[in-house]
Amino acid sequence: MKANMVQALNNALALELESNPNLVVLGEDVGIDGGVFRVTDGLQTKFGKNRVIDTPLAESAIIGTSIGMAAFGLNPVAEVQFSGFLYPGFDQLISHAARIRNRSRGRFSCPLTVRSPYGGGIKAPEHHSESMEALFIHTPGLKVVVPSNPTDAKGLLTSAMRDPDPVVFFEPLRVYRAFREEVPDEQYTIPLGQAKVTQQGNDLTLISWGSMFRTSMEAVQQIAENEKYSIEMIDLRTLSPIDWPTIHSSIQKTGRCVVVQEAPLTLGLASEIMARVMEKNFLHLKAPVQRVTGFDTIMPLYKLENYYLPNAERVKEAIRKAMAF
Amino acid sequence: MKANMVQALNNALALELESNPNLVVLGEDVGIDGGVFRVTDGLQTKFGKNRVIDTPLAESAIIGTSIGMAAFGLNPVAEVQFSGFLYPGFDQLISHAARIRNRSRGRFSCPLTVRSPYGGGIKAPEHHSESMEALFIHTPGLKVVVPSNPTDAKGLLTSAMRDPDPVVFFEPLRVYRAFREEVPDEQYTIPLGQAKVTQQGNDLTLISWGSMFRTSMEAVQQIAENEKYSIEMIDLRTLSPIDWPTIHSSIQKTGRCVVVQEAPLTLGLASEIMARVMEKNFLHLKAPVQRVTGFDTIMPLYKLENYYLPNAERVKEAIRKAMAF
Amino acid sequence: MPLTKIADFGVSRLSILDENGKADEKLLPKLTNPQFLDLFTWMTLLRIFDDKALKLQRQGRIGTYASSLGQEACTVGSAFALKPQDWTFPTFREHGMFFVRGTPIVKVLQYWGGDERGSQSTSDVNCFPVSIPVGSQPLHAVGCAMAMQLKKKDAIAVGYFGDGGTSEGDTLEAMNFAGVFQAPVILICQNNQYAISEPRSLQTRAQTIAQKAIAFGFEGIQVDGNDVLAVYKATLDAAEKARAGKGPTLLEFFTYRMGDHTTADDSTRYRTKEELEMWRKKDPILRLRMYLMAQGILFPQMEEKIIAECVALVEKGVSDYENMPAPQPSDMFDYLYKEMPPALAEQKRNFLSFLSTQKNNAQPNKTEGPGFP
Amino acid sequence: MPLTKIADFGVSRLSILDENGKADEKLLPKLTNPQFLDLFTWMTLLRIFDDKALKLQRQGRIGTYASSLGQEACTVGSAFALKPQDWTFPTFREHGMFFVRGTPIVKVLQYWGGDERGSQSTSDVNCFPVSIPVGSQPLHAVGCAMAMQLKKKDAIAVGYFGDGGTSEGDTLEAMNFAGVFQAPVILICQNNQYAISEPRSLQTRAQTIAQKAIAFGFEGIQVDGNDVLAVYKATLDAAEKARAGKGPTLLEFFTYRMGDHTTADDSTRYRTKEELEMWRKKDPILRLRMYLMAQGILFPQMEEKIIAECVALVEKGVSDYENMPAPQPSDMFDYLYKEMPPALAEQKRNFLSFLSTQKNNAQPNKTEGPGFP
Ligand SMILES: Cc1ncc(C[n+]2csc(CCOP(=O)(O)OP(=O)(O)O)c2C)c(N)n1
Ligand SMILES: Cc1ncc(C[n+]2csc(CCOP(=O)(O)OP(=O)(O)O)c2C)c(N)n1
Ligand SMILES: [Mg+2]
Ligand SMILES: [Mg+2]
Repeated sequence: MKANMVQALNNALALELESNPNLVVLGEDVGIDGGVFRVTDGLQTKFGKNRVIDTPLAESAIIGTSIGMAAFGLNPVAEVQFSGFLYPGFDQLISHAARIRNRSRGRFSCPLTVRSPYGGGIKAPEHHSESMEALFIHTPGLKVVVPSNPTDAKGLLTSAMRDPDPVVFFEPLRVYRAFREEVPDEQYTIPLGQAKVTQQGNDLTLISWGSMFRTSMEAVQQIAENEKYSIEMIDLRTLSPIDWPTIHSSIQKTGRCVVVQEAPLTLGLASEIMARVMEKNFLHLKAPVQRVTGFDTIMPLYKLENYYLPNAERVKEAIRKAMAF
Repeated sequence: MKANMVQALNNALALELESNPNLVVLGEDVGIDGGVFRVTDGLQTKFGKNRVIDTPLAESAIIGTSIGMAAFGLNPVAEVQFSGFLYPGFDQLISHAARIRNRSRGRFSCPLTVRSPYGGGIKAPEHHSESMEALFIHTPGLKVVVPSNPTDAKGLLTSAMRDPDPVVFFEPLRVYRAFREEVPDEQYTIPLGQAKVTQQGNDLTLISWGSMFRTSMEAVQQIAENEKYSIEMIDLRTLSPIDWPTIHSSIQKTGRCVVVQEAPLTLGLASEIMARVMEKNFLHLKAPVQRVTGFDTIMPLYKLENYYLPNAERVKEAIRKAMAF
Repeated sequence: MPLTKIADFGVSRLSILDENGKADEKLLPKLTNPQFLDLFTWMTLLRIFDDKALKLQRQGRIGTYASSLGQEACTVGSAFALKPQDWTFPTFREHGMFFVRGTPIVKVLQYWGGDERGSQSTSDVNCFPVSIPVGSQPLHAVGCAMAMQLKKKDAIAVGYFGDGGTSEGDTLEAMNFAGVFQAPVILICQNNQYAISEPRSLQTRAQTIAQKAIAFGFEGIQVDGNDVLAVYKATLDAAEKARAGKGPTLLEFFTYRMGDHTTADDSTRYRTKEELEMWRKKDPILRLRMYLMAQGILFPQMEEKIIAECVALVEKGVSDYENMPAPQPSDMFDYLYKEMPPALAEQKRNFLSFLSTQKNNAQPNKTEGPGFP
Repeated sequence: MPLTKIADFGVSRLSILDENGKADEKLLPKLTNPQFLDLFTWMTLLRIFDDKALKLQRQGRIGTYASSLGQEACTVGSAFALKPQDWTFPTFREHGMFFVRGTPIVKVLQYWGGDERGSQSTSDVNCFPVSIPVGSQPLHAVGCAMAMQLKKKDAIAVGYFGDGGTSEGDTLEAMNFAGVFQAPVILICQNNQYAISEPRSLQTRAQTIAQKAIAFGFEGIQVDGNDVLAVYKATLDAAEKARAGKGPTLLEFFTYRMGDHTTADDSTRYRTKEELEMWRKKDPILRLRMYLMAQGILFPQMEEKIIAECVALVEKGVSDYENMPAPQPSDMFDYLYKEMPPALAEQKRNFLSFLSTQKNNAQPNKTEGPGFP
């Protein structure tokens, strides 16, 4: 089928609701409204109010009750309406979802997926556009996934829903309806923890995820017109756990690296990539790893958001800097 | 006076309550009980229930009402009983304390200090021992401070209480009563954002903060017995904003660096230090920066906590590795 | 001592003007004729503004917008009962409150136009800025009220939230703190029957929102939220009580959101025409209009004049908004801290110098359309 | 339609055994003599355990410990009313519940001895593990109850919390979800009058905790928490109601924490001897003992035997605990994910190989003494 990311996610949910009787979808407006971005459109009509549950407006309770459900035989897929609204549920995620397996020495577990639209670029009001994935990557016990296209979105969400541990699944808002592509009709999974090398290259490794993958692609296409760099592109897809072997072996080949993230600079995921690259590939590095990031400031209201977000120009500048070093 | 860190902090609070009529202390058990670690001991008796306020057991409300107070002329100093209990108040910190100045284009501000005991090493039960400072360092709009000794604790807390912006002030549990030292009687401040070079050296820069500063000291003392490395020690003290010039100029001199943190490895502050060092001092580096950290796992209950915490042996190993590279 | 009743509670509802504009004379608040007309004028202005804002959004001149159509009495009546020194803490549906308290229309448009300067408001208007996380705002009102109490100021605080907002732990914690500290605060729930698509019945099993105050040991009252006189009186009474040191009040304004949740919403997905029609009859402006006409306070010519003035004010606001110079990229950095940390200043410098190398400082990203639920 | 009463609510208190051990016969639950004796035995065991645990803590053989002295009726009576398939969600003061439901003493000691394996409990005992963040646990109970409901299981969930816990937003959100989904759950507040140093009056202005249920549209009852028969009956009734699909109940067990908050606390700082003396007279064990003696169900010789058996059980638990091999450093890594991610496996490998270079795998840090509030 031809599908944008919203449709691909909807399809993944529908197929999994069909095949796993223990799967329940819950959240604010996920029922008759189909979610404010329509990712759960039509699911309640098809699967009923016991499977697709409109909850009161309380993120901590959505995640907290999901933990209870997950420990007792269900596979909850909780929607948090924007990633900025994960914070009220932060304690439940950190102190419980991420810990119950460890706390109970494996007796209980939390096969929970928390879906949340994230990132900027759609003129949303405040608290709807930031990219705070680092908070969850830093938290032991969680997994974190960010797809960059409809096909990956479907396969990764299916894996997340089947994962025995809690997964925070971020859906880049800017990609939701940005394009459609051919997505397989049947159910399939894309394993968590595996990055995708979407383009081979020898001069430089370009790492990104989510909407920044598209921005990076744009930069690479533009730069290819004049400069003849051979760039290896990695779409990280899973941010926790990270596919380090793919990153390291690429850098061992290229010796140069640029990381692009929408998140603030300080302690965004790029920092960890730079740290590990230094640890493992110090002698392979021909230039310091460059990063293109949001700023250490609040994601602005929409009149300025396109200044905040990394764009192809900034990525190209970083590539040139790495190449020129 | 001779004081341990608890006493030095108590003294800082008492002096500031005395000199600033707008300062209020609030939190769970801060009143007659003097706080569960006695940091606020005696303050309610001396300054009354309007200045030292026992609140209901609700961290989000403690921080949320503090924001209201701070915007309207008070300087609240909120105590959160252990840093693991900051999570229920996370949304108020991230979405409001850190943002109100920016959101209102400077019309409102949040001169709030959130004090919280943090870190391991005192056999506390779960959720009482982790070191999650990275979450707050990553959040734009907050400042983060961790003192390593009574004298700094007093001066830094006084600065934090006078800072026009929200400060998360972490008090390393393990240092609270670990030792006493001569602390000046009078009020004084130590500026936020300034690291302290506690020992000059030429071979290696050793960066740490809080209780890990003492662990690092121990390692340096032990290693000095046989190996004649000249180690420059930096006690970071403020983790946001960081004193980059001090770090960079030290590394430009030494070319080698070890960072020691109690926090989990992935996206702990060491990652950011490594990233910036790579960006600014790539050509000065004689070896990859080494880090000694907690693990990417939950801080264990107390029978295993000393395995989790970095110790002098692990720090020495990292120093040797950096020197041997 | 077997099963013994140990406590009793009740919840009341205040209503003054009925749907036909007939007033309960005993409860009628003491207002002068100009004041009655003010209430009418503010509600009219708000409705005209709302209508205009929806058009601006459709034309792409502002972003996602949250209309308060049908709820005019709630924000206008409550703000009208306050003193200038009082402080109000809005969510995102209290434009009426902003106007009544003196905020220029241009500021409200700026906010919805994605320009941070709209949130600065004006320094003589005692409103906290709009913020979006549902349920998080009432705590600020309670904190402000505690500050007023501690500093012995003759000011109270008012925190607004929606029916959906009552499900958030923060709102409930705010009620609890208000009760414990007997803070001079009014907690106002605009119960407009919906939180986006979810009807009130999905938020809570309680029959009323007002009864939530019982859990925290203070008074809660349900008020006909489409009756501006009841809203005004309930707020005034609660404000007097707070000012007298007698603690907080929870006011449930029972009303209805006549429009979509925001311009990003389509309410036909989840509610019926019949329901809308039923509520249309309870229109708060119509109701006051009937009363004022019957009393001879308002008459058609005067109404026309009021409407024309309101239209002109709104048009002025729109042109002020559109003539406003664009916000500067450097604004992103300048208001985070009182003193900018050096490393942030470096980020700013680098970015501005990068921008200066770009054609016309262009923002090369395309933004892909509004999406605010 | 002026100010109209639109809703009425009441709160009741259940009490069966008075302070002199006299029972209200009409309310007396139907229990066999062995069951009466079981209640007595469990409470006795719990008290002996508590006493022992305090000693172990002082000797440094376990860490900080939270005693439940004085609250024995609450956890024993409520757990006794449940079926094995039901699920319980404790805070950190429900040792009695763990024992009654079948948890070996050694497990409870392991937890307080800083050994994660204590939280694993045993696989046939339906208890969630202890966890410390106040107020965060009731949501798990509600989620479990929703799962039971959706999966049409004949099981209910019970969530415990303290009077302090009622101030946390999470507890209140749990109540709200319980009401909205009519979840088969019992929310039990052990109102022991203190949250560390803060008396109940600082937590909430509400006269009772029970009335908090009114905010969420279901029933709340206050129960004499030092009366094990009232606790048992209230729990049994609420459980039957939940099982019948009639929704949640909030039970406020009105009791008193006779000991310090934990071994890290000194309660003489904040409360009077007189208060303690007053509550000592309401001792839950004494009260049941008087009743059972008067009924001829218990007599001195039998009591001695029960005590001796409890002492032996506790001693056995202690020796099991002390003979338990130490947890392994590798345990830190092994239970985080079902499948260990490669980078974590690398951390583990590196650490274990580092340890193997150390003398006797020593933990070279000193731990600087307990500090659990
Ligand atoms: C914490 C949080 N969760 C979710 C949202 C998304 N959201 C915006 S408005 C809204 C509904 C609010 O309903 P209500 O409180 O009744 O206010 P109303 O919109 O009816 O004025 C939701 C779910 C949000 N802004 N904040
Ligand atoms: C979220 C959170 N904040 C603070 C604490 C520290 N703390 C541990 S127990 C306690 C008091 C709890 O009081 P209550 O709920 O009445 O239970 P009790 O101890 O009386 O059984 C506090 C403040 C905590 N564990 N969790
Ligand atoms: Mg609403
Ligand atoms: Mg208590």
